[in-house]
Amino acid sequence: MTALTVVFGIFAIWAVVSALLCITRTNAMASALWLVSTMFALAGIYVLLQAEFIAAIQVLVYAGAVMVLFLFVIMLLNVEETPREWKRWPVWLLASGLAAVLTAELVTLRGYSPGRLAREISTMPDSMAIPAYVFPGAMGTGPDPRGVVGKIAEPLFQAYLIPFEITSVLLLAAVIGAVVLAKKRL
Amino acid sequence: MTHFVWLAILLPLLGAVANGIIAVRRPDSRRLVSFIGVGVLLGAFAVSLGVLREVAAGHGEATKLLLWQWIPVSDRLTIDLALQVDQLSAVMLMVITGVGSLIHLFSVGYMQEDPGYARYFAYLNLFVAFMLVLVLGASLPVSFIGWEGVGLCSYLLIGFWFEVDANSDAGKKAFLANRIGDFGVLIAMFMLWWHVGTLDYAALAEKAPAVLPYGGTIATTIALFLFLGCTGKSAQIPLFTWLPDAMAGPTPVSALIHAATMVTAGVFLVVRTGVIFALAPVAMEVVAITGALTAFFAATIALRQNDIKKVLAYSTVSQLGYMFLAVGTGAFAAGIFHLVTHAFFKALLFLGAGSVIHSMHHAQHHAGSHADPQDMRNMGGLRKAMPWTFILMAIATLAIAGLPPLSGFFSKDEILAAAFARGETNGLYRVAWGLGLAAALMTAYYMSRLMAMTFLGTFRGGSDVEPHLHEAPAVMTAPLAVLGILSVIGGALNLPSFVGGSHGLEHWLEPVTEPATRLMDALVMPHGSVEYALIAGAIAIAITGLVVGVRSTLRSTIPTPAEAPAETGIRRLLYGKYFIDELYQKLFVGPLVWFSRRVLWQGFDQFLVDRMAVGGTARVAQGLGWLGSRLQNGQVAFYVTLFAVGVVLILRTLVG
Amino acid sequence: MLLGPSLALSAVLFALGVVGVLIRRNVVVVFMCVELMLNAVNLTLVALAQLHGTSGQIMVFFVMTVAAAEAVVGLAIILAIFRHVQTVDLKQFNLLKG
Amino acid sequence: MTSFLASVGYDRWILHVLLILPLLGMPLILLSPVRAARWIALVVALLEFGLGIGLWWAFDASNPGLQFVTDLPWMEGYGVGYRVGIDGISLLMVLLSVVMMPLVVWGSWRGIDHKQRGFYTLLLAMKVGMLGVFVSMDMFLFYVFWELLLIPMYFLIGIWGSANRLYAATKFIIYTFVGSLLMLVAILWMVFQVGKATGTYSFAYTHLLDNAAVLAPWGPWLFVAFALAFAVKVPLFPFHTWLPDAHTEAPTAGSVDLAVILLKMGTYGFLRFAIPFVPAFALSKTTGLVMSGLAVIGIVYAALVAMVQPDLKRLVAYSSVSHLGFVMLGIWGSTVESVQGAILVMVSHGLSTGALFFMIGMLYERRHTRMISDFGGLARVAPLMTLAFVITAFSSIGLPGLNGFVGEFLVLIGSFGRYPILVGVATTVVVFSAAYMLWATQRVFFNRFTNPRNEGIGDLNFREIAVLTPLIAAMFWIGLYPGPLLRRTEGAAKRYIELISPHLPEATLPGPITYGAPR
Repeated sequence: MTALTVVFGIFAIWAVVSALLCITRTNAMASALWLVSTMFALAGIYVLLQAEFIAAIQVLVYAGAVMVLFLFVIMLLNVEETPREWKRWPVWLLASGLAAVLTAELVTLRGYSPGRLAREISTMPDSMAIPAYVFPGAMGTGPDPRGVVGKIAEPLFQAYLIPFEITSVLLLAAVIGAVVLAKKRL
Repeated sequence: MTHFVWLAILLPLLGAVANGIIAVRRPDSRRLVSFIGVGVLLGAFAVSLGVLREVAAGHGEATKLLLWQWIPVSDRLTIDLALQVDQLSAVMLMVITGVGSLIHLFSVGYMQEDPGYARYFAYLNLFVAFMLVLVLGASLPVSFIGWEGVGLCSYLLIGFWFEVDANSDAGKKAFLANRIGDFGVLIAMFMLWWHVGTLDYAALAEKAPAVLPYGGTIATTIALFLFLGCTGKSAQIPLFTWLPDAMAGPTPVSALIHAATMVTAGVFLVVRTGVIFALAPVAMEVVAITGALTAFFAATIALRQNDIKKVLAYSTVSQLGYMFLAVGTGAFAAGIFHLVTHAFFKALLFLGAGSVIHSMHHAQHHAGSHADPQDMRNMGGLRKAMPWTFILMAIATLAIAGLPPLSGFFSKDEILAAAFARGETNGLYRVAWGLGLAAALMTAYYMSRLMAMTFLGTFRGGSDVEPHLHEAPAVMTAPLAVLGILSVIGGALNLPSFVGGSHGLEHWLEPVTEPATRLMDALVMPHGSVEYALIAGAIAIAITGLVVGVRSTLRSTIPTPAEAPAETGIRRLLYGKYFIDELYQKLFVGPLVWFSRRVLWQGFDQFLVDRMAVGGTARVAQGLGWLGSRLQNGQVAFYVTLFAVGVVLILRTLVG
Repeated sequence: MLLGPSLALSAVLFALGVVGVLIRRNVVVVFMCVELMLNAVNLTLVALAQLHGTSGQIMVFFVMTVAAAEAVVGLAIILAIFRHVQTVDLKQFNLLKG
Repeated sequence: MTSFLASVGYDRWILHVLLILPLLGMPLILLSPVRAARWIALVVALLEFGLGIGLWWAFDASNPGLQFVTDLPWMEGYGVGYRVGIDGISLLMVLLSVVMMPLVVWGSWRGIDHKQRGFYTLLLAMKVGMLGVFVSMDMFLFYVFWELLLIPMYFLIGIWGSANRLYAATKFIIYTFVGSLLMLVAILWMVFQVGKATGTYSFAYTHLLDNAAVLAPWGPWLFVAFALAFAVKVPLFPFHTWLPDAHTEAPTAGSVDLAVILLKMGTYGFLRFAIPFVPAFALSKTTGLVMSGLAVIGIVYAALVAMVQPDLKRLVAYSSVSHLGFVMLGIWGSTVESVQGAILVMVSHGLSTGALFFMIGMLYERRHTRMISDFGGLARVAPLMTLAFVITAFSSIGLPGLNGFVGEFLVLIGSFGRYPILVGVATTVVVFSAAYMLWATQRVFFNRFTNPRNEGIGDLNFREIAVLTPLIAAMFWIGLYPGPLLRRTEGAAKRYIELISPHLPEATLPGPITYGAPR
């Protein structure tokens, strides 16, 4: 039980509790804020997992930009609380059942230990082999010599340059799409 | 000349093409058509004469003439388009081109006013070409070209006046009956090839005895299938019903195709493949009995027919029965002998009937009468108007009845004697002989009845018609006269020893028939007192039949068709031809058509496959689609639920 | 190494997201629950990136980009539909029904 | 001729040119004015004919293997190549296609009066597919061409067909697609298994054939998948019910192409693929009995059903089912004779049925009906057409001396040793075929002239004579002198028999004794 684990535990509990509240608050605004809270918790966990850059943009982009968008929309719609926000109990039952099974399964998947994964990857046929840059052999811990941003930037602008560029097209499309959809008349 | 025998085929073929073109381009060039139509036949006849001379001078060996490789399919099956010239084909050549020329000549007069004159000669020439292929073919497939080809021409010529439905029907019926027979020939060919390994006549004669065991099932089956083909082509029981209907064609056609040549092809085929039959005694018995039964039954039907051509048609069926009786007893030469003499006198009878009909038709046309020109009840006393025709037909009648010294006497006597001889060892042949004898009596009766109804007594067709009756033109009577002479002297071909002859035809054909006869028990012909008794009996029967026929016909009053009472009892049965046509219609044709339409087409195809199977599949797909569309209720939540369930299930397999 | 616990946490968060999608009727909230699930997946990727190098983080980067785009378009659609039916109740959103 | 062709390198380019020419013609037609469409199509067809006919001389009959072979890489990573070549069997089919091509275009000269550009474009597209199917020596390429054919045919029926065309077109496409999808699965499976066993993943026909032994364990599945695709196309009883509808509703050109080429693709497929890949299963006693049994049922059944058809075109369609049954019987007869007969039936059925459809089309153009009962006594007003129809009808029912007989005779005599009873049953069709053909001929051309509307029907015109004459001439040629044809297929047939002979069960009858006929 290292300190790391303890901190992780705190963040984990924070995230789960926030998520629970997010899905159970009747008020949409409250839900949204609890979601923001979850995201902050996750950002903390990212830091613990040595993904500092991701943690930063989690806060900036997700918690900041995307969620603000949600809040805007909620306010824009300005709906009263829907008379019956909750679905009937069979739905609850089904949802909980599904969630339980899903959790169980996902947790079991955790059984894919690093060794097992490596073994399975090595026995894959060549045709399914994953290019070398996907696994640059970095199993080591400790700070990366390239720095927090550098270790993301290098692959991002080299191996993943084309996908990266394509995301710009994606974003452009999203912008245009949003304008087209949301405006009453063009 | 033997090497140019293909000319005999080519000439009529060219004639057919030329006349065919004329028929399309300028159907009115009758002179040219007559010239080509008759000319090519005379040319073929000349070739035949040359061939005959050379065969006579030769040493009895067959000449095989390879024209080209027809179906060279593999090392073991190569069918050559080859011709075989030997004694048998020479005889057939002479009959076909000789009688054929006469009938062509007769047709010039008979068909003169028909709008389809050129077309008629095109068909007729084509027929001769095919018939020659049939008899000259060196192997079964080559003969089969002719075999089916003559069927085609027969179809076309029976339905020559196609605008009358009944004529087209008759043509189709003839072709179908022939085709049932062809089925037999085809199967026989398949079996021969697989069991003997060749379809060549000469090779068959050589190999078959070595390969096929005598009396074995295989030989018998092959022979019976071949014989099925013969019953179709030669109108024997059970496939004889087409021949009387075939009289729908022009009368010279009936004379050439349905009396003298094509219908005798069956007899020819049995003789050609005699070896196979000789190896199958059971098949021989079947051939003989079928022949005898056909001879008998057809003769009974002929007793009560009123249509002059129908009488002759049944008479032809009956006479063909005699020929099969002959070949069935192993007396191949006797069969061919009767074939030849029958060609003479039956062609004469038909042509005579043709000129009678021609005359009747013209007279009725002039008088504006619409009575049936072929119905003998409308005739009578024609002897005065048509003396030549009368005399010549009378000769033919005596010949067919078997009065000595006319040709029919010798040939028929030979057959009956052979059947009697076989009867010594095999009772079945005695029965056949008895049937033949009875048929002879009836032949004499119905022929004299025909003559009496047509030429004797007084004219019953109306006084307005009578003055217009006239003798046929010379172009028609001349062929009749030639045939008359041949009918008288035809017996000389094969004179028996008791009149000092030497069985000329029998010896002539020996090289052809020898391989077959060698395999069978020798035929010990009756001689001495038995022989004389048989001859005396035959003559007595013929005279009795003739006298009774004439006298009973003249004594009774003959009602015209309009006022004739309905026939009753056995007469009705005979008049209705035993109702075999109706029986076939009810038993085979009707049910088959019904079955095809209701069960196969509408039942199976349309209902079971289309509606149930194909339609059912479509319905199932539609149903599934409906279920699927129920899932698409538009509720996103519902979709997500399904999605989640799917994820869970997929993960389950990953985890498990 | 926090791989195991991280994956477990991500599983829990993902399941919560699913539950949220299933039980809520407000379309905006449902949409937020989808975002929650995306975050859970991101967590998985980051956790595994620890093991396999930075590619996982790159993936997260892309997921975020896509999520942003998706949120924009999705919300625009919600707006458009809202104008049409004047409600955010998912039950009334049945335009997809054939 | 041969040396001239060799001097221009004919064997190197001919197959490609045949495939490309129609492809070039298609955009040309679409881009040019409507009036020019049929002329372009005709010119392309004539070019194809003029160039393709050289194959007859360039083909080396003494070489039983593939000729004019080209093997270019295409999608190398997947083992797909542009591999083409022909042997004696393909040769005849290719020749039949190029010969029919101008006739089909010219035959539709007047019948198609709307959307001409589309029509002729599709016609050319279909030609590419047809030729492609017969020259492909790569399973992938073959499949592409095979499917390529369906689309134009679908539209030809669906757009230019008669009243019930949509039903027929849909039925056609569903039937054929279901079959061919299974074939795709079989092809992929084959490539995968052969690849696993040999290490070379390739769609090349020769590669697959050489290593067909490894496919034996999946014989039944592969055969069923292939057989379904091909049996639908043949069509083998009981998969035949799409054919009468498709034939009846299709425009003349569609019917002719369908009869002349498309149906042959099925039998060709059996001969080329379905049997050689899995001979042990395909030729086993049971399979053989089932397949030849179905063939014989089809022969007799279709003839009987044809007899009672009120629609002339439907009658001929059923007669096609009957004839193709002979091909199937010949293929399973598995002797050199029967296989050669089967190939010959494929050719001669194309000629006679093609001519029949042309003539029915001519009647339809004049009277806009195909019902037999609407006609009668036409021989008086249209003697030339009657002549042509009667010749063709007799060729169709196998009158010796015309083309139909030779093939059927060879099929029957060749198969008799293996299936004597079945052949016996099949032979009865000589009666039934005569029955339906003659009955129909009689009711259309003979009998009393009952319908006054037929008065102005007119005889064949020059164009129609020109379309029919080559066909009828070919009927006589094949009927009387099929030797040159048989010699060209003999090598391929013998090779095929050698290939399958280790897998043949014992014939029922002892083989014919080799007997040198005296010359």
